[in-house]
Amino acid sequence: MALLEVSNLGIAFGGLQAVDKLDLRIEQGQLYGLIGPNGAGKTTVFNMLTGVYKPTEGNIVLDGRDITGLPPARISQAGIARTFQNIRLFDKMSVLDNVKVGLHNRYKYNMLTGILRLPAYREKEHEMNREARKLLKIFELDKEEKLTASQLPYGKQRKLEIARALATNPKLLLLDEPAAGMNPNETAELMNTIKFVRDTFHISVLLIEHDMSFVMGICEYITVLNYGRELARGTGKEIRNNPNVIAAYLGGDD
Amino acid sequence: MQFLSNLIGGVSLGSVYALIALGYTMVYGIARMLNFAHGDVIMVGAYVVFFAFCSGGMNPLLAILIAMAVCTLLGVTIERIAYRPLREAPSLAVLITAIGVSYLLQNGALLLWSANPRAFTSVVSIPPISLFGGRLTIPGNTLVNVVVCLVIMVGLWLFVNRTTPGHAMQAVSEDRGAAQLMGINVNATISLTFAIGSALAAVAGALLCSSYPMLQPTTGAMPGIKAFTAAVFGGIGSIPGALLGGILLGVIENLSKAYISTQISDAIVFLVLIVILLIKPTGLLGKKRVVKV
Amino acid sequence: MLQRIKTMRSSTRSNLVTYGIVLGFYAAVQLLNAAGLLSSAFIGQLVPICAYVMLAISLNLTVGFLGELSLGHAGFMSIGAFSGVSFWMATQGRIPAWLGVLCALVIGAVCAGIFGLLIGVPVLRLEGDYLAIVTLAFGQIIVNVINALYIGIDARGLHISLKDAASLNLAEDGKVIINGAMGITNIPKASTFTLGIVLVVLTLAVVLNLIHSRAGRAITAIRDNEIAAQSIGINLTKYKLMAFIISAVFAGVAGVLYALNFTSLVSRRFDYNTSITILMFVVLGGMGSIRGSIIAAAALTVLPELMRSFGMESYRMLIYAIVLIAMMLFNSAPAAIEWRKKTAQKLQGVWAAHKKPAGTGSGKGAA
Amino acid sequence: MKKYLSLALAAAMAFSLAACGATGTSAPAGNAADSTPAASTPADAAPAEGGEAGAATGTLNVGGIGPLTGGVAVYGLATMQGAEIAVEEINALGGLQFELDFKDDTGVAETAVNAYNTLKDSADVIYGTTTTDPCINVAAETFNDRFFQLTPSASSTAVTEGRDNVFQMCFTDPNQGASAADYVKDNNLGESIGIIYNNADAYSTGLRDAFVARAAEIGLNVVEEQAFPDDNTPDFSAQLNALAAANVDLLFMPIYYTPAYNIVNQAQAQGFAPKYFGCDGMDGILDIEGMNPDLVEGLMLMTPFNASATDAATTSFVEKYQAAYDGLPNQFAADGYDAMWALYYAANAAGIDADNMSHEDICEALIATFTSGDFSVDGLTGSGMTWSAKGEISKDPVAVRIENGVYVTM
Repeated sequence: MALLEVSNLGIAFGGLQAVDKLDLRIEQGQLYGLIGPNGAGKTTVFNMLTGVYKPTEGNIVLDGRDITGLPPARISQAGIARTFQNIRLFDKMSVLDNVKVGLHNRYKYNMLTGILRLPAYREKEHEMNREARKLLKIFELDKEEKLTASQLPYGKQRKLEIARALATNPKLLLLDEPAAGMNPNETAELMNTIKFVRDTFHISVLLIEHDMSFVMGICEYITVLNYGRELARGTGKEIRNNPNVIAAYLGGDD
Repeated sequence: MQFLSNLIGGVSLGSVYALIALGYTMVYGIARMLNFAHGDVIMVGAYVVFFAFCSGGMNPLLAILIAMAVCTLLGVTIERIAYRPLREAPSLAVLITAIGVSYLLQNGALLLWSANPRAFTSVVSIPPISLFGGRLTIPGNTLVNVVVCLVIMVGLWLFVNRTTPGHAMQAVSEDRGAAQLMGINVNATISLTFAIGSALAAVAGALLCSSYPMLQPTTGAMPGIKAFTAAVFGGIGSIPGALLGGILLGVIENLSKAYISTQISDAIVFLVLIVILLIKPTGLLGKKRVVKV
Repeated sequence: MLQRIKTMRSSTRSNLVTYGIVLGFYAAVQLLNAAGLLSSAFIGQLVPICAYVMLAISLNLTVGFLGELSLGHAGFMSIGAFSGVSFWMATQGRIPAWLGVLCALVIGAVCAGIFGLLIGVPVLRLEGDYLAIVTLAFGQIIVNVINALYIGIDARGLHISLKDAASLNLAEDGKVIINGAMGITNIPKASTFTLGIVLVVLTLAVVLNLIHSRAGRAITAIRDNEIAAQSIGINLTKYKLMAFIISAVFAGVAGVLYALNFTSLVSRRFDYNTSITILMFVVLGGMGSIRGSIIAAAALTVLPELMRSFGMESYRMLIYAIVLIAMMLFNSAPAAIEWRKKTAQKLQGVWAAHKKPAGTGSGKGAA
Repeated sequence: MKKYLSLALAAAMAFSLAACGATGTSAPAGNAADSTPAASTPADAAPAEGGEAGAATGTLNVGGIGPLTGGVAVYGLATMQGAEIAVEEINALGGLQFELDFKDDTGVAETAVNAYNTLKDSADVIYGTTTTDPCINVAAETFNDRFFQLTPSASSTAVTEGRDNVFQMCFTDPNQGASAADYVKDNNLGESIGIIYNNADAYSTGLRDAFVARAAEIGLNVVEEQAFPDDNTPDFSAQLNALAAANVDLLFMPIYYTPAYNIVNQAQAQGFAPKYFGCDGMDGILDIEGMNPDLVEGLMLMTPFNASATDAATTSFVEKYQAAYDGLPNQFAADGYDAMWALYYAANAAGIDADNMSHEDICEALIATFTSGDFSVDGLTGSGMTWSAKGEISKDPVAVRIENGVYVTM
């Protein structure tokens, strides 16, 4: 059974059908790409998958469980984590705390335990710190844990966002243009990191990206969106040779 | 008949709130700051009209023009000294400075003009209209207030939507940084906003005290808060919303006084306000702000 | 020990400094008072200062950490004060004073907390200035309703009226507790500076511990980015309500402390002007800075009284206004912040330059 | 128990001290009942008998408290200014000197207590506060610290209740509300009575409660009551509509003159013209700059003070007040003026040695004098004014009607 099964997904804003009759099927451990020209509805798909928008039709099933229309927090708990196109970190919190917030639903103690500083507080905080630092280390952010998130350079902010998403222990990670604003070296490094993350944490990744070499280089399967509808799907090679895609997408670049 | 009479009373009160709210919403909608000193600028305007017209015997229109000039100068000066340095600071910092300015104006007026109340002579000389054989009267002030409100509303709307400085204001209100990049002089635009808002405050002051003649240094405080309420109620930044919010606030206030209780009328007004905001969380005519994710 | 201080987390160290300021203030006041160096005017302000500090800390939780503007904090204070003091009055002479005070504080906290929950519900639907207006409205409702509220007690129990004291129809032995606009009068005072400091430390402990715990991080995350917070599974409703209720609870406790320091209690005392004053403490002290709230609350409470000593009684509030504006500009204007940084660097430079020729420094000071 | 004990103690002290005063000093210049009426009128006393010094000596530090800023500043300033006129006259006499140090309380209890704490290190007696709620709080402090306190205008019984050291210069609310009802009844002023009051104000609700209670006793027909929540409320049209609909022919207004002027102005615009009846807070309505006298023509009020009276004391006071402060004095100012003279006479009667007596001793001595029964003061706001052991004043309210812009005694 696939990890994520999306069928007939659609949403309309006012009269505008932003996404229509979309099917997606992401396997366990798959690196999946969602591409398409600007305004094709990619981020809208992300927003429906994570509960920011309620789909007007269709179903989203994660690991056998229907999560269609659940609020974002519940979807996160169900196992989908994401990053944002325009980075959304907790700017005034420290780098370490950003990740610890991500651990919120994994290491629980109640409010009173925190206020009264009961033994459970120290224990859990200790575990959280250890886990958070482990994640920061993966993204080479461990030296900066005391800085506030807004003090980080752009590339590291993107990484921190991924680290925070991973902290929620997701089954599926959604990355919205993770390589935006990075130079080729950083991009290559990011590709390795994403693969490493997938292998270490045994998760699937769905990503939106404009950098075609990035997508082709990393994604095992790709869906192309245009005007909110599926234009094509297949492996990188298939997509590259698909005449429709060349016409609508690659051709549109001229 | 009594209902109609109470309704007219409500419109009368509401038109005063609306007048203040219109000036308020300019600054509020464009500079995005809660200018708690607006009510006190109104008070200053009323004093100027009092000295020029009520005790100076000047032509009322001329007196109001002078008050507009004084208030414009005052508003722009306040903005320059107290608000502009805080343009990049958190918006609450400006709010607190505005409160400081409000204290300053009130206490300055107290020292300058004493705490003794003054009785304002109405600048309006239109006789009341009598209907149904005298059983229903519409005071001249109410008519003038409503007409002035409509004129200001239409004028502001045209200005903001049809002129270059107006477009600049909208741009500044939407996104200050982007406006700057587009070559708009943000400081000048906000100064202009304050100038217009303060000039309107002078008009509001004259008409407020024409309807309710007691003038004291604290006269502006309560109407200022009510106008803020009206502006939010109507929808932040919406010019027709300020008018509608003001009038409705006045009507609700008067009807609740008339038919529920005068002892807890304030509580009822504010309760209605809360309920309406819960149903329409962005005010009556406010646009829903869409957050792009 | 020193080693421990060095290795502890910076937030912990910062918290210790904050506690140190409060306890140091307490010790200093006790010492100076014993030496007879404090004016009656200052001594009289100690309990109100404690109450305002509590109010500022608790409001900072809503404004500074949750990031929601509240213009009705005095409303919670009012509810705490009236409920707590009503109990205090009704049980006068029936239970020991210490128990009465304790119960009054608890009752004030609980009642304010309940209203925090009531007003917290709209919080979830509204944002920004729309929320601010709802809190302002809430504060005014409380002022207005308590002004019109008459509560009396006699052998048959509690009597409540919204009209006048006569409508309570009290029996001969009954007494009016809340008398409308007159409020509660002849309150036996029970607040002391020591009680105030204990409550301040309690507030401080709860708020600081909360902020540095899982719940506190969730609250701060909501402030910084609501959408991202949701996306990592934080329950907005729960944590917004939590912040609002805790904030209200301590405002209620502060209300009881404040009210038990005066002979009478009137509703008008807790109007929007008081809410705005508390907000002033928070903003001037720096949103999200608990220490700043404490210092600002204490300083701004003492300031208008200090100005009396300049002998210009009628200019007092005018000068207060000017000082307030100047302090805001100095504290928050980016230009002023820049200037302060530069000056500090210059001073450091001067200090380092001064130190070098003296030959005592290690030479690494100038950075 | 404590209350009775302190009262008993005070009474005992009163006797002993009175005895002391009588034997220790020559005849006081003040108003022990036996002094001549001429000497007893303060304003007369000042110029005519400037050389005569009382039995009291030294400089009495009077700590004054009242709102000088904020929404009720106008009343605090009046009580301060009236007192200042009196202090000048008193000091010109050359005997006991007064030093008035007046502090701002902004009309708020907390600030009033702060002001008191600032004053208490230097003051001998406390004068104030102007408004009720701050006064209750300061009274509790002065009672504990044993300062003699005289308020010019805080009129609630809660101010003096259970405190032997606090005295009022103004009528108490119950007393005034009841006499207003009596007056209306006795003179047949109205068939259907309406009331409009400020339900957030202790003074206003106090008067209203007393009026309503008395009205029920004597069979006055109160047909409609309306309230408003704040003196800054500008609009009264709904209230006036309701009162007009109830066919109110006499409107009782236990409120201050500022909202009152708005009310009469609006009533006229709505074509509602009842007879108006106010209390002492209404005094001042004629002094509003720019006011239209036609609006208040026929308005009746009970006031202890009439600025347009032609007696020598009043004209002298009004003249000096106008010269110093630009504006007519109202009853707040007159009560302040009388309060200073009352203090002066009492100090003389008690033979206060202000420089050498502690404030506690001064307090007990003044309490004894004020409640001695043969101490009475003639002033601007009444003649033969005496005080009960509870601290309440006994003076006759005078009802006046406004005719052609001046008060005419009814």
